[in-house]
Amino acid sequence: MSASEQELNEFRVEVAAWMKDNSPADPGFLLPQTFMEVGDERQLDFLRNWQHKIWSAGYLGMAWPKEYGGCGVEPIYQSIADKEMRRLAVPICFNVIGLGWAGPLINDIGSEEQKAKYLKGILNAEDVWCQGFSEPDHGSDLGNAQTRAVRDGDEYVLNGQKIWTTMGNFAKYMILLARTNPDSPRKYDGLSFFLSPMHVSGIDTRPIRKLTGEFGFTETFFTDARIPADSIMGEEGQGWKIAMKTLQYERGAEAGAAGGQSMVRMTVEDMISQLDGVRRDGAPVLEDPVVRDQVVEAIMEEKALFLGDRRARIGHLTTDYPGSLPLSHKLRGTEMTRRMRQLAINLQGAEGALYVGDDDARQGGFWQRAYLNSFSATIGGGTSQVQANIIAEHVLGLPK
Amino acid sequence: MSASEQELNEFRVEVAAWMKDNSPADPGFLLPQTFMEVGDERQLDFLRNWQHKIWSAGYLGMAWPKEYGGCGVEPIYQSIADKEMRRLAVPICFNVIGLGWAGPLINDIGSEEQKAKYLKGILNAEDVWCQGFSEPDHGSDLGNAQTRAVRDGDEYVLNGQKIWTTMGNFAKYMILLARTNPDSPRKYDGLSFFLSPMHVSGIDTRPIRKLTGEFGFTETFFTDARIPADSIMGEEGQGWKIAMKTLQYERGAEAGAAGGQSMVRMTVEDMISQLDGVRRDGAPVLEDPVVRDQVVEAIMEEKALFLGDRRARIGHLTTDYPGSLPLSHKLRGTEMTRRMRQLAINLQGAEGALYVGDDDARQGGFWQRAYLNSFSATIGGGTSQVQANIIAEHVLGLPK
Amino acid sequence: MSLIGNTTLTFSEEQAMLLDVAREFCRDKSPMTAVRAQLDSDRGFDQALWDKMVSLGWAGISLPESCGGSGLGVGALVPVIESMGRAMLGTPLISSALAGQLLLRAGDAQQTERLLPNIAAGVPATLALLDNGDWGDNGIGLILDDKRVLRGVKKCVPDASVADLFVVSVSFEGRAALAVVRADQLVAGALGPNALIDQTKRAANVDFSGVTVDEENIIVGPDVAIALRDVRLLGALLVAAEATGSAAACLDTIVDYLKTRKQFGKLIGSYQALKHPTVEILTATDSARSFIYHAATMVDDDVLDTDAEIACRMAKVQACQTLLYAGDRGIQFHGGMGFTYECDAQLYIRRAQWSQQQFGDVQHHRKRLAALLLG
Amino acid sequence: MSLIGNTTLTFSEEQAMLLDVAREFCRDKSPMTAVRAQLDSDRGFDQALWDKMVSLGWAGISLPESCGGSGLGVGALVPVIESMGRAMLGTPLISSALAGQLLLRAGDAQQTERLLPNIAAGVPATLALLDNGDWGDNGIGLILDDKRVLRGVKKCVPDASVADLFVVSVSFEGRAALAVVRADQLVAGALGPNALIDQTKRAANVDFSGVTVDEENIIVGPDVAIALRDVRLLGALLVAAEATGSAAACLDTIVDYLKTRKQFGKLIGSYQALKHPTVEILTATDSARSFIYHAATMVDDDVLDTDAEIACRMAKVQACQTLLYAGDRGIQFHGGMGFTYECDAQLYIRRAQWSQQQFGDVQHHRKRLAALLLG
Repeated sequence: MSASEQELNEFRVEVAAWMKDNSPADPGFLLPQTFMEVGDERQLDFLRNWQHKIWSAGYLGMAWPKEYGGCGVEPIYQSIADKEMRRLAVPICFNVIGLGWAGPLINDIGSEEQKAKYLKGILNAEDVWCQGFSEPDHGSDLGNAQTRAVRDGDEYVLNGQKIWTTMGNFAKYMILLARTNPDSPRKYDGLSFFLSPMHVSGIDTRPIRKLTGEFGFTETFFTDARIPADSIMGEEGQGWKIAMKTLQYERGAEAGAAGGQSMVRMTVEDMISQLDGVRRDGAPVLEDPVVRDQVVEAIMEEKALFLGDRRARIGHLTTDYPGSLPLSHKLRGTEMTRRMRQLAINLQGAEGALYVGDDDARQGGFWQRAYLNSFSATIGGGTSQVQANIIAEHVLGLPK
Repeated sequence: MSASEQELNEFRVEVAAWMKDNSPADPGFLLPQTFMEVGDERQLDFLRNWQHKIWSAGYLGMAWPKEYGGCGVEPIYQSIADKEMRRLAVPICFNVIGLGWAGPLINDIGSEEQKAKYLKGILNAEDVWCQGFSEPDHGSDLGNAQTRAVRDGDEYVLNGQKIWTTMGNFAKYMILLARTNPDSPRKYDGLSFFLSPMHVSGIDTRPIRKLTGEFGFTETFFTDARIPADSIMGEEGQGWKIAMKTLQYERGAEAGAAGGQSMVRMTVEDMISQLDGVRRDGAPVLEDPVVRDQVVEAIMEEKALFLGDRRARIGHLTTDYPGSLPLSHKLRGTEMTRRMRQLAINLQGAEGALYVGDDDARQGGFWQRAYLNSFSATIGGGTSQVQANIIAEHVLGLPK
Repeated sequence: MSLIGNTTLTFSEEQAMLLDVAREFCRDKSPMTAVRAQLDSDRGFDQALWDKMVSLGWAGISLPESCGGSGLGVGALVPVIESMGRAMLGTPLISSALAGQLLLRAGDAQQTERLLPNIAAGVPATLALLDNGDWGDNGIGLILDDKRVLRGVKKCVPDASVADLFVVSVSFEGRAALAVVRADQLVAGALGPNALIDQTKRAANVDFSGVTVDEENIIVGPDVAIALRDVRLLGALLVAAEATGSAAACLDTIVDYLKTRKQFGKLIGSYQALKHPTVEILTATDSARSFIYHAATMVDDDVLDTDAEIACRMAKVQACQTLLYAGDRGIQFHGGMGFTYECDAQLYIRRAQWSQQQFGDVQHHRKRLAALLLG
Repeated sequence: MSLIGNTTLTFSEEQAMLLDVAREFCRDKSPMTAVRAQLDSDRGFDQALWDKMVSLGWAGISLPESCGGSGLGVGALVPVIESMGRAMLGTPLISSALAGQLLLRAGDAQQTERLLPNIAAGVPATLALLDNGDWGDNGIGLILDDKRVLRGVKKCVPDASVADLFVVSVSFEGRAALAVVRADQLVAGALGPNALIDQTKRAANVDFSGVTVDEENIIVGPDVAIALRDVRLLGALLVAAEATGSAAACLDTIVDYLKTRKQFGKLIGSYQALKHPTVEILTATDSARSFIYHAATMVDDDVLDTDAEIACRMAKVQACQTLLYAGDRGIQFHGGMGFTYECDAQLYIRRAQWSQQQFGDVQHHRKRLAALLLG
């Protein structure tokens, strides 16, 4: 029996009220814009507390089973809570790999033991999760992962190297894509998927400094590291399929994710708001006709993406090149974001040259940092160039 | 002994005066914007008369030897005459393949017989020349030309097909790239270069209608066509080298071309002039700030090209990626032209939807036609995409 | 999210049916050979085909049932016009529908009941709005004097040579008014056909001088200015719908060529230099479709509200930009073939110039969007 | 061709020599390791290196021989600054040279003869022009009162912490004037160092309040406004020269990576998706170089004429656009590596933001170019 419109509305009001009352004050130090820049213990503790608080209030993992820390209600509730968190621009729920990737996967195909072991810790932020997919020499080419996992009795022995491990230095567990069979004729078939512990001898991490100057990622080195054999998800050789499955959950609570916001809200409206008080030729910058033209373009780009999501649900309006809208969403969204954030700085006038740490910097250098961070999305998860190939080949049917 | 500044200035004044006195009146029918759209006999006769008149006055082929119809003076005189023709926007000198490609080549490496036979007819416009390089299946891939030329006694027998033959239906001669050795290990080494007569049994042409609606090109079909063996330039197998050589002459009188303007002047200044009287929101279109911004961009693009030509002559300022400026000139010039002409139409308001033949069309639809024609340059002579490859590989040294 | 604003996008069963029928109809009845056969014709379309379209009810889709229409509203026309744009099928449907809308929105009951049934029945009508090349000029140059006689010329009146009825914006006693003129009222030589860059379209300059307008055919009052504004927005939307269809067809044409043409020994579709811009055309076309169906959702028979105005203008901007880009790349990517009249790419690039200049170009609408969105 | 206008571009033997020397010097003395070693330093440059530059005469290149300079004019600085930009070498050279130009153009003989020799001898100077973030605001907020006391703050004064001399735009008796302030006149805490996105640069907000300006260090008169305008144009030119060098270096960095990094079994430089935008960076950088050396040709010690103004503005527009594009693509094309602080691409993208915002951004100059070119 689904919730009535009225019930949902009441819930929305309740969440909003709770968020307003409980959203933490500015801690006086730099907070991450995304889960990819938790650089120190202070930030980690702050975000851990905040996620725990949201979970305790019952606004995280709402659609997950009660016995594993969830609330067992319809996903629509979580979607509403997510939207309110987004709207009210509260701090992020940082344990994203757990909440949006590992957790849903365990929920979907994990054993009872696995569910009991992992799910609650993901939600209450006790167990930080990280992801080990990318490798240094195969950035856009996940299927080519070379990190080896060799079965030895009750254990797998890991050797190799991962990169772009978010919070690798804080994480207790990693979802890991490793090669169990180097001789398989199709490279994808040689991969397996693990829920690997991180606090194991032979697993070492080294923080990577981002172009923003902050930390948040690590490299992860495996040197004869031994993990229990039952860390594997599914069977040997199913790694690629399972890894692809985890990507589905990103789409929100309806798709199985626990919920929470993984990044600070930065809409085109926020971009425009930050220009309050910026002047050009002695007048508000938004009165300049050329600036207005650029801003309208940015608004339309964002609106087109929203409208595309709506249209994607209408079967009759998606018969040309089916799959086009969902498959191009990442490319469009991330490139739009990059352009919009670059515009944000360009329009700031002389203050555009300031950075995080300057009192005069607009919103503490928020947009400067955001622009530099935007490349994590146009590069990570398949560069925009690779995305365009995928769309060309899979949607338009163009030759490889 | 070179001419003094004063002599050259006097000459400039003399040419300008002559052009003003002798430039023909608007004939009342559509005149070609370039030599690539001489579509009917009326246009041909008009342009033939005009070129003959310029030549008779001594302003064409000025640097070519006197005995072959030239004036035997320094090329700087021809450059001055060319600039004046361009500045005064007189009609074009249409016999471009003769004046700018075949003629200089014959001057350079032709025998005395060839010079005596061909050069004067090129200058006085009696002999129209065309070019047979492109083939239907290898648009951007000249080196792969498949038209066969087989030596048979005193003749070569031609079989195959060429496309994009300018004025093929009017031409008496063709510069032809044909394959004499299909078995040569390097495809380029199998090609030879001919000065082929066109009025020969087995050579047939079919006019191609351009996207503008006009004619000017033909397809050329060779069916056991026999041409004299001494039509060959150089030796068998030197075709590619000679063809590449002809491209050098395009750079003007100093490089060996006979002179004359091959296309109607269309600078960004002309583009702006055509907007006289166009209004947007009740005011002159050039008062609109966004339009102004776009026009400034167009002006800068054109100016950058001019400045690049200047800088290219300064050794010290061309040590990074040598060859960059000359090798990218075609790509930059043709793409700039295309964008500028598209802008020309966009700024016309409702009249931008009119075309050649409409009394209300701005300058008789000049810019509409010019925009559509601009693709001949972004496609012909190596598409912009191929040009970009060439620059990437030859200038930047990027892998193929 | 107030700047992004309304993002409603719904699609009714009627619209779905119309889309299916129209796409099939256009594909079957208007293949490229048929389109090309009309390029040099006087009328620009085949009368028998128009009659079939009328018999399908298309001329009356957006008119009220009381006037012989289907009462589905102008949003229901969008899938039909998009389908026609896809087939490059030129007919007076857009002109007639907009003339109908203008009458519906500005006329009184007597006028709409008298005039609209003919339009719904397929008698071509058109609207004459342009006094000069400037869509941003709000003045009206055509004068209706106190003897009800017209004086002046309207520019680039679409489908003028086949229209039976002209709905004409006029200046009457210093105010915007509408005059309805029958074709048989025009003096000989009143029509000066335009030579259009888009050869699938027809338009003419129309000299209305000397025509005495029937008293009952004069529409005055405060609704006129609002109706004129709304019909320009609806015009922008329908042109956007058509341009979106044409962009989608242009994309198909490009994709087909990229899959079959070889250069340097490879299918040219495998080169990223062609592949990636083609993806851009796809995503831009996707955006255009989203915008036109959003706008179709937002418009109805009432006065258009701000959300609807924003939607129509955005649709026009996105669709025209997309087609301008697709048409331009369409020529380029066809290489030498693209430079020929024979290649269909030329149809799209020419359509792009036409669409861009109907009811205001991209810049025109973006300027107004800035005012609506940024104050 | 009056719109394209002056296209003079000459390069003197002196410039050629300076270019050779500067490129070699920067390559040898300022490798990336040295640049990186300064990123977190207070001063942002190595004093010993600066001393060497001074001994090469760079601090006085653009100053008259009578003041201890080489009398080569500001155009001769362009190859030096371009070379420094290429090496990402930050020093007070631009600030000092511009402060010198401002004194030279506005000061009287007594003032220039007194102040310029120090600058030529390598004592760092700077200019304080910005009262707020708006380069298009012609008002001056810093007040010099009738007791010669300053009141107010200048924003983002480059190299403020190392400058011995500040040339400050002030409002004096309601008119633009200049005040020359020695570092030792500043009160404690007057400097509020900025955190800049470009870590090779240094700047500070400077509170001049309370400083009493020596009478001989006040510059008034009609030349001040003209000198201020000209020095902003020269500033635009020098920043453009620097940005052009940085863009060229960014291009090199990209090309190197494209030639060595493999993905999907191929060198990534073979993919057109990377190859063609890299060609765009090349041609844009080519244009930027042409514009800066054209502008270098057009400027001299006299009041800048319209051609020179156009040249400086175009140089700024082209160079900044180029570096913004190159820096952005530089990150993207380095993939995951580009996302690290360790990768040099970050230096260029940060420099791009800095350069864009010095002496007016691209839009600022394009707007003024429109006025100059189109009326």
